[in-house]
Amino acid sequence: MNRSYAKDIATGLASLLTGMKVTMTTMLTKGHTVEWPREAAQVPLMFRGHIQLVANKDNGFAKCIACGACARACPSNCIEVKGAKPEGAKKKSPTFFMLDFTTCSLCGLCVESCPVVAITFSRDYALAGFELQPFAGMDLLKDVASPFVEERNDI
Amino acid sequence: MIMEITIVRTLLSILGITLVVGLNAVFVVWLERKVAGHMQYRLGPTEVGPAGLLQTVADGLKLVSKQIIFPRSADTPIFILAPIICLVPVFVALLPVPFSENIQAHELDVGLLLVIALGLLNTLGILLAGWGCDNKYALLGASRAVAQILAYKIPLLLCILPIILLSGTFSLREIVVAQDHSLWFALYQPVAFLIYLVAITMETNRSPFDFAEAESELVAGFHTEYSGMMFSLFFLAEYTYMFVAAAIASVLFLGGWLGPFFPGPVWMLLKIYFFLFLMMWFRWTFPRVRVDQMLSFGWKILLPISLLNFLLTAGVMAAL
Amino acid sequence: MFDSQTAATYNLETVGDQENDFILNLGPQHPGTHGVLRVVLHMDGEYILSADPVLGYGHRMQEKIAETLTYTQVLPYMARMDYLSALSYNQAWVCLVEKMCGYEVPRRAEYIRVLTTELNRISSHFLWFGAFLLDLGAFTPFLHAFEDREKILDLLETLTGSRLTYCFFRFGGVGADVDSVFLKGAQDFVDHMRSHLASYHDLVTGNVIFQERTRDVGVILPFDTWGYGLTGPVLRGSGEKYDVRLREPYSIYPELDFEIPVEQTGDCLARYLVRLQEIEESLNIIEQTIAGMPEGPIRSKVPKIIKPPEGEATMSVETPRGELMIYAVSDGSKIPYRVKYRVPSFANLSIFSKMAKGQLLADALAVLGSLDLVIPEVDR
Amino acid sequence: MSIIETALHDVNVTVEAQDYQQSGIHAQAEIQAEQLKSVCRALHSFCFFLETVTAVDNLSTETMQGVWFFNHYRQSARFKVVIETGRNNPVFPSIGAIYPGAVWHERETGEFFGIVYDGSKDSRCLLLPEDVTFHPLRKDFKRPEQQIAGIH
Repeated sequence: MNRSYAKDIATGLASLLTGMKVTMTTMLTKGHTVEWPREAAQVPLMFRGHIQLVANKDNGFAKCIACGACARACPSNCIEVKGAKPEGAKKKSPTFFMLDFTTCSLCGLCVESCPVVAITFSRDYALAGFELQPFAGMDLLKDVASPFVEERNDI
Repeated sequence: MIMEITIVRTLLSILGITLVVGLNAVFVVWLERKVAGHMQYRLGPTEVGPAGLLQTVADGLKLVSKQIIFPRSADTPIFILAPIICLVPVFVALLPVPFSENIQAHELDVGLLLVIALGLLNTLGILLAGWGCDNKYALLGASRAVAQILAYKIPLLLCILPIILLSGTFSLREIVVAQDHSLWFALYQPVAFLIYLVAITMETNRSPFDFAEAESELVAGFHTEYSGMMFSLFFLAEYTYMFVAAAIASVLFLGGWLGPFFPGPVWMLLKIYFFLFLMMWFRWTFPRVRVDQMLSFGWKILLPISLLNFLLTAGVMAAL
Repeated sequence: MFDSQTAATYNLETVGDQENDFILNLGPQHPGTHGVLRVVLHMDGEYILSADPVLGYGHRMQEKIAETLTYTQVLPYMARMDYLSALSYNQAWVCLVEKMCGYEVPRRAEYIRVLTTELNRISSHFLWFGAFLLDLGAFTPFLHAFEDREKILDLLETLTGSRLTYCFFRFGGVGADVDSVFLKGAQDFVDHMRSHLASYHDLVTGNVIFQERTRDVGVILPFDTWGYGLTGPVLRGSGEKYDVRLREPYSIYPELDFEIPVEQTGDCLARYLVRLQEIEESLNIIEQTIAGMPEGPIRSKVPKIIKPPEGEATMSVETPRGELMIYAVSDGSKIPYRVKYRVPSFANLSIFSKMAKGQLLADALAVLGSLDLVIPEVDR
Repeated sequence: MSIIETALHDVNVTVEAQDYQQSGIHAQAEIQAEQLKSVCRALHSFCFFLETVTAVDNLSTETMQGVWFFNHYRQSARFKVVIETGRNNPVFPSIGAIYPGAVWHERETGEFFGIVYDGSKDSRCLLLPEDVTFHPLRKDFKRPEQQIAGIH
């Protein structure tokens, strides 16, 4: 019998066994699966979910001054801000802050551009839904108080 | 009286075989997914039933409830016939398989021959499936399946022959009995055992020889166009076929139901699932062999070695 | 499926008897093409007579989009071309604009850029490794590679906030500073991979089936390389030691000590080996950047509205797939006048029809896998 | 003498050195359309690889610039070749016979700008659908709403 013929078979067989050893070792180690939703997923602090408005610590109102820098910075035009000056206030406040999450690419340019750090990323990662509408029109003012919210509710 | 016993026996056999086929499929698919999962740092199915055991049942129910799509240009009779031709022979092939001294659907003097012959029908089913659905991927898959038959079938037979020489019978039960007072034949015939292992992997279209359905090349190979229940019939046939091949392997080489402490059927099943596990282990470790490489492997390595092994065995037997 | 009448509009070279030709339409939905690539194959049995890639299923007209957005707004779009090496694309764009405007970048920011980009390169190579083995029919290496890739993604997520389409670099710096936890995590990953890469070689590289499937398959001769403009590991597998990090060094690469792995044979195995060695070299680079991470600011002051002076500039970086060159023409306004992306996968794919000729179908898919294509990058 | 000048020694074109630090380009040459093939042949024989083929549409000067980028594997030498022609029905020679990789670049640039690459053996659309009648990267391109709607 040819020497290299037998040798090829032997080395081939050995290489196959080496591979099988790797899979067997893996099988005996513990899996790394996180069984979400039975276990909570670890979300890092920097996690970029959809954006949300930051509330002012003093009065609980949104810090946003409705300058529209975020809307201008957005590459996909998914932010719409309207604001007005409440009576007696120095700064404008948002009356309308709508995010179209369906076109948002989570780039963070709006957060970057905000002059008063009034936008931040949400750490909400379980965002799946059955309908488009809640995502196409995310009313960010819902979570944060605004001097105009009650007024808006009247409409 | 004898007539009635025969009828009862036949009915029991049919029931038993159906149960074996069904439960085996449920268990093996679950096992395969578990093995695959754990070999890949995953968990496999966990949700349905204890440890996900009923996952296959749920999947089966889903498949049954799905619409069967007939391609417009398909050859409908052949399209329908193909999965049936795949499945029925493996049912029949379970007839002569002995699970213990007494548990056997039908004792045949030529049981081994029957199983080997029926094994070829599986390829016919694949060919029909590939041809009937008028899909180019399916046709390629089917032609691959047909092209490889001889490459594994001849070494397979040449591996069985030494066992026939050692035991002197074609009956599966007799072969096990012949191992009762001697060692298991795997120890007499390690080369034949190894080649048989490779050959049944080829025969059952399992990875690394799964070119008939080669996912990354042929989408799903011969069953590309099959959906719903007809797809699951192929699936059922594949896993039952694996079961039969493993059962024959344990009868031929590992002494069938023989073993200490446990009753016969337990040993038999243990051995069968040992083989099935081996085949899963292969599948989840190796890349796929190319068609021509498999052919040259079959003809240039398996065939000469198994032939040599057979001649050697025959020579030694004659000398003794 | 594809009947011969439709195929005729594709102006295929007439091979043999047109009536009886076996035309296989591989893709755009096919597990072996990794994305929406379609290849029209003329076949004789299992042998491929001619292959004609049909592109554009994922085409988004990125170059036109860039002409409608400001320089800052283009940045997030960068990650959407080659989503597996988003940071390389980030780097190309920010470096280009910095070059045009003459912005300074603090050294710490340069180190962070290189550190994260190399991590990204490893994660991209891991995905390629898995996908290539998937093409060869092995599923387990895919998830083994993903297991380690996951560690990188987790690490980068803590820094950048996203897992795949990073938008992390900024003009004149980076978006966030690394902390000691991140650096320790990166060092742990390097140590883990150094020992763990052996299991990749045990599982795949040494495997006789793998060797048989890749050796002498899809050989790219050195003569073809410059005609088709090949770059990256595809080129280095054919023996040419060309790497943008070496030839046109940018950032802090000249100061770092690393090798450019080269293989001579030009087959699928050579490309595979080059990439696996690149993983090791990237680990070296990462370790050096961790050790040499200087203190200091991470962003220099740049104007809010970026208006590069009139003129043109090119910037090329080495992505995991090869040389990415961006050519931008500015007319002095805040919107680019013209942007051209020279993407590596595009050139690397263009040689496929030449390589596939006369191959078995299974080999052609192995070749396709070994080219490491990201189809959205080709289509842009 | 740089490798670019060495390569183009026999071709009658003037190579202007560029500020590499500023632009990333080592040299550029504005040539006539007839010269392109001989330039490419000279570059190919010196193992320059083709980086890309593209174009720049100048609406203000009513010109179309054909741009070819070459680079070298062994040393850093990015070379830009420019040919200028009118905006209406621009035609450039195809270099697909010299650089086979150029065919795809030419197909892409051709469909984006409405440029005809003369002598190309394959001028089908590459990235756009086969039946588009517009050239999106031309500066006078207006988004054809109906056609866009028809595509998807």
